[in-house]
Amino acid sequence: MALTKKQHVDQKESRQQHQLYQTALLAHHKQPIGFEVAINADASHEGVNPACGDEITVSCEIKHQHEASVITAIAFHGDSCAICRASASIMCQEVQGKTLVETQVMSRQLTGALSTNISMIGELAEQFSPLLMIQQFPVRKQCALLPWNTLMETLKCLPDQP
Amino acid sequence: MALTKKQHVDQKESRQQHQLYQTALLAHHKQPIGFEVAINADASHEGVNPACGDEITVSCEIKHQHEASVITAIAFHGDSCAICRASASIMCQEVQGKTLVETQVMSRQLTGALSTNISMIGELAEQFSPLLMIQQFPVRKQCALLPWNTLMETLKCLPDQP
Amino acid sequence: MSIVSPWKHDFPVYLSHAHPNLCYLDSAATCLTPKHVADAVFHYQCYAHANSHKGLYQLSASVTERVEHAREQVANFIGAHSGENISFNHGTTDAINLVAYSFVEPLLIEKQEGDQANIVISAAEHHANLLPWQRLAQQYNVELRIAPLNKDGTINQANLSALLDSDTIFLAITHCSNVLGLMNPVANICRIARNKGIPTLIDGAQAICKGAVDVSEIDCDFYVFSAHKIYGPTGCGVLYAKGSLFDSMRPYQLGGGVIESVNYQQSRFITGPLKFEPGSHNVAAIVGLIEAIDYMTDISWHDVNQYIDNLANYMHSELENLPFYQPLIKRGDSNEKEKISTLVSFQVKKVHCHDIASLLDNDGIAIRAGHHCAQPLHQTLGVNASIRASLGLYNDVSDIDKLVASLTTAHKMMSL
Amino acid sequence: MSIVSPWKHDFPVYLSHAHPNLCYLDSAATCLTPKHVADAVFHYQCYAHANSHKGLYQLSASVTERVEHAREQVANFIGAHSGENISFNHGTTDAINLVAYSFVEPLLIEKQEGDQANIVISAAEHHANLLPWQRLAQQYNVELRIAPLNKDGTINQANLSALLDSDTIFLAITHCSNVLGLMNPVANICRIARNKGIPTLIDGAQAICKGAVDVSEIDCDFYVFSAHKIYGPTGCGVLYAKGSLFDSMRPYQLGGGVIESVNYQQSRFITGPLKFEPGSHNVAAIVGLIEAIDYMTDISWHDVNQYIDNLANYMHSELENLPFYQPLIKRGDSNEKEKISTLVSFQVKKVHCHDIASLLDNDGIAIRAGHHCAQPLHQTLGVNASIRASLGLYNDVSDIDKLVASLTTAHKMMSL
Ligand SMILES: Cc1ncc(COP(=O)(O)O)c(C=O)c1O
Ligand SMILES: Cc1ncc(COP(=O)(O)O)c(C=O)c1O
Repeated sequence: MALTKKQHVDQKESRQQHQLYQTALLAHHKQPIGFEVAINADASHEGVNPACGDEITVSCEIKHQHEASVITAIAFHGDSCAICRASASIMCQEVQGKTLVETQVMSRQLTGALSTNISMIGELAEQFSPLLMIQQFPVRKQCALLPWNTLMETLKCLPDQP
Repeated sequence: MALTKKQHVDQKESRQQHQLYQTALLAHHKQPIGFEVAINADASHEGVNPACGDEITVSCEIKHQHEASVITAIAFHGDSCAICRASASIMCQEVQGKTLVETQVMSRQLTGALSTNISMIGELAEQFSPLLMIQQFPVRKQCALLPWNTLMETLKCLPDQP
Repeated sequence: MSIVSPWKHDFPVYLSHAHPNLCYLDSAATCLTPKHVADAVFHYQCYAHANSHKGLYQLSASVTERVEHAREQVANFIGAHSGENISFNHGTTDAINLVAYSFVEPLLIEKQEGDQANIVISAAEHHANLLPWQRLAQQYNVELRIAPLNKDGTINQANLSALLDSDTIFLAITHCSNVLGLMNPVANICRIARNKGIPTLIDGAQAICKGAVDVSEIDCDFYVFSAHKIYGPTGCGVLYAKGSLFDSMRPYQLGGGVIESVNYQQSRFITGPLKFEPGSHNVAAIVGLIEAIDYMTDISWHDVNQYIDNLANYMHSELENLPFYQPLIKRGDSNEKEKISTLVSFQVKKVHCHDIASLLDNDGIAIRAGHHCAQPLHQTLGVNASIRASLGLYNDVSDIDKLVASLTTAHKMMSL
Repeated sequence: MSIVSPWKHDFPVYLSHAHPNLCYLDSAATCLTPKHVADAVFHYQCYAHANSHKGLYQLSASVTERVEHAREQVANFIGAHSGENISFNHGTTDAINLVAYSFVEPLLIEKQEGDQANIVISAAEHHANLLPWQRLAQQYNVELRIAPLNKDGTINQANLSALLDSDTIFLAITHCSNVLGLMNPVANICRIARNKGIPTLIDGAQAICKGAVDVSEIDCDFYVFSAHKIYGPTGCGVLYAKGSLFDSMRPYQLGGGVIESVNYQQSRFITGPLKFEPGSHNVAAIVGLIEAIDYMTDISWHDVNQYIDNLANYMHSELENLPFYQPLIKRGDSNEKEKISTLVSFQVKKVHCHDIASLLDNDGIAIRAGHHCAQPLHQTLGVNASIRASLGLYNDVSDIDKLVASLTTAHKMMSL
């Protein structure tokens, strides 16, 4: 018998938690991109999540290429939960080689998606798919956003851009 | 059919309030003894009930007779509720001609009876019968005790006794 | 007007096994509780209780969400911009003391030695909106100015305006006096204050039960009220603060949940309304408040207000017919809508208020006697105490008729 | 030990239509509510609610009597001399802030410029018993001294004693840490302080649920706790003050019911515990607290404690078998009765506490992760956060077994 819509939702809900710590997220947690990587940082900043004590430091190397500032290298370190670590890892993967403007847009999109429960679609949804289930765990959103908030603070520390 | 004990109590309870404002008490309220009577006061004191704003001033004339200090005249005035007025009236009736020591004992007995719910017996019960029902209205006890507390304060104002 | 209040059956206290003959006329002190609210609190305690804002587990996360959603609902109810402008506490008294400590005292501390300063309140304040300001005024040796009242018991705007000057650091007035009952023109008053750069607090304890409060329209800096005066449970109060005022205020009580980080020697505090909610939230009471608001909205504020206003008119007319009736404030002839007070404070000629209350109690009438926590106002009006009858949505014509009959008997019995 | 807690069915949250599989291990944060308590609160709100201490009518007089009787019952429960030593407030946090303002700050104000002074607390305090003292210390520029802990997590008496000197104006310590769980020897500590003339406050938030508190034996000056940590409702706290201390303290929050007389310019305050209870009492919560105490007394504190201690022993042993289990404090070998902690805070090797909490939540296990409002203590112990499991009378062996199984899976899944 096919599932009714309601049953479908119920089933989905009972699997929620595993979806939070799904394989893709765990992969980032276990082998995080950019974690404790040595780079020639132009700026770095430490972010703290007061609610849980997570600490993360994000560092960037910025180059001026074709009229724009580009993140040529990015790394992070610190003591944080798996959600935060995985989110930082995905962040490092995605922003490497992006311009500051592109990075800011991406940050705003992710923050918006997580805080307003608007579904992510298209490319964005693909890039951040390991984090999508966090929408259903409001208390953990801050964990996923900490790397991004910290990156935004890091960029503010840059010497003025042309 | 005779009333069972329980029924008796119920009946009694439903008549409680009228018993509070019973005829004897109303008589004192309407024609209070010692109210606004002019005496040659040796001491007087104003008492206030903060809970309801009642104010009463008690004045006494004291004489030394047969080795004891005796209240030879007593009066009160002020703005107060019927319970307080009636209690003051009964007080004036009862302490007139009594020694200070007798007065203090009486005050203590009445206060004790009202605050511990111990039934008054014998002469005391007779003297204070209009006030007896107050035991069942805790919030009004202060009204009945205000004249007595004020009298005790008045006596403290006396020049030292021999 | 229907003979029996259409909402009376929502209040279990009137059930036959409880107090079927209760004639409750003390809603200005506290409202009786509708079953909806008691049920919601019961349900929360039994099935949903956990610590909010601290646990990661679902039970706790749901409670957190409930509290945060409650902020939005309250904001919506009083026309606030957002839930971020709403902080929960334990009652109007708690909220006013908080503002005194967290917002006003720092202003006084800032003042240089020798600087003039004053705080302005009205002559009609409840002790809760008088004593905290009196204490601050004494402590910092500044003036506490008292705005006088009009003949109808409302605050005199012209006189108030004259009291506000460049040394005024705060204005705290009641939206509606709990003794006199008419609504003050707080939007006007706040405009006057704003033009002089003076921050304002409105005590909404009595006004809130009319359901039509709009803090954005009033444009005050702070608005406070208690859940139990709007058919909610005891133990919950609301503090509204405009814009980002919360962030500029120092924390009040300190405890769990207000810090971003702390070591033994120093602390960094969080921002937002949570900064003023240390320790465990009284979630049961917050849940009850929301249920009360929902209940009232469902049955329609408009219908309830119309009903109570009609009943109040009947009450005033009936009482005015009694030869021994001495209201603290005489009703004007104007029949304007805003001029209907749903409570009345009065004396019975030559009979003490407490005797009246006791005698009425014998007839099952619950009525307040005393100074109603507004002793200076009573002094101003030249009396020690008064009797107050105040209406709720469970009252009906029969309550007024009982009141009038019982007053008549009492007067006959007690008058000298 | 029985398989299912004999009292579990008193807690509706476990009913089949609610959360039958809930494994609640966060009682140190807040206790689940027995139906008795929820019923008592419901009944009060529905059938008995009125304003206490202000109305002369029966409904109000009964509520007043109930509150005053509750004082006696609480006094009796904690071995206080009389109900006059008990003041109700909104929680432990509220109570400690009250003592800081009403009792300790005046002592600091009295100190002459340049006088030395210090306040002593322990390293194991909850933020509620740290932040108010830290603020006072900063404001008056006096020292906040931190008594260190023994290896077992209790306060080191010798070191504490050395910190107390003639400049010490107050000692505030916890009866039992909410992170470490062992009872401190507060009677001894208070004796030391008393001999040096130093007033004491004991934070009983965690100790109260053992039911055996005797403030006369401890002989502290103040003792504080919250109803919700002893199976009562949210929103009610208790402040015990010895002898006639209440009378020597200045009032804290100001509002209705605390004055003997007031005019616009000045006030005279009443005496006794009511001086610290301005505004409307949260009677519903007080009623709930009394019901909770009665419930526990009826089912027998002794039986409950024995049951929970046995369960705690099982919990410690089972956890200690796990290779990845890293408790903040290692259990000693001593099997003394007082040495059983009914809670435990630990880490899972190489796995972040928040991930553990989330993964356990998926198995219906409600467990706390974080610094549990004791951040400096965690720093002292060299960690950021921990996982805490705490027991209530509804827990049983199956809860521990679930916890152990779920921890094992989570560790396997997350470890790097
Ligand atoms: C030891 C200790 N002190 C104080 C508190 C604060 O209690 P409440 O939140 O009820 O004010 C708690 C509970 O969180 C505690 O465990
Ligand atoms: C106008 C006004 N302000 C303040 C209060 C105090 O409210 P609460 O006792 O809930 O703190 C009241 C009610 O007593 C009131 O009527």
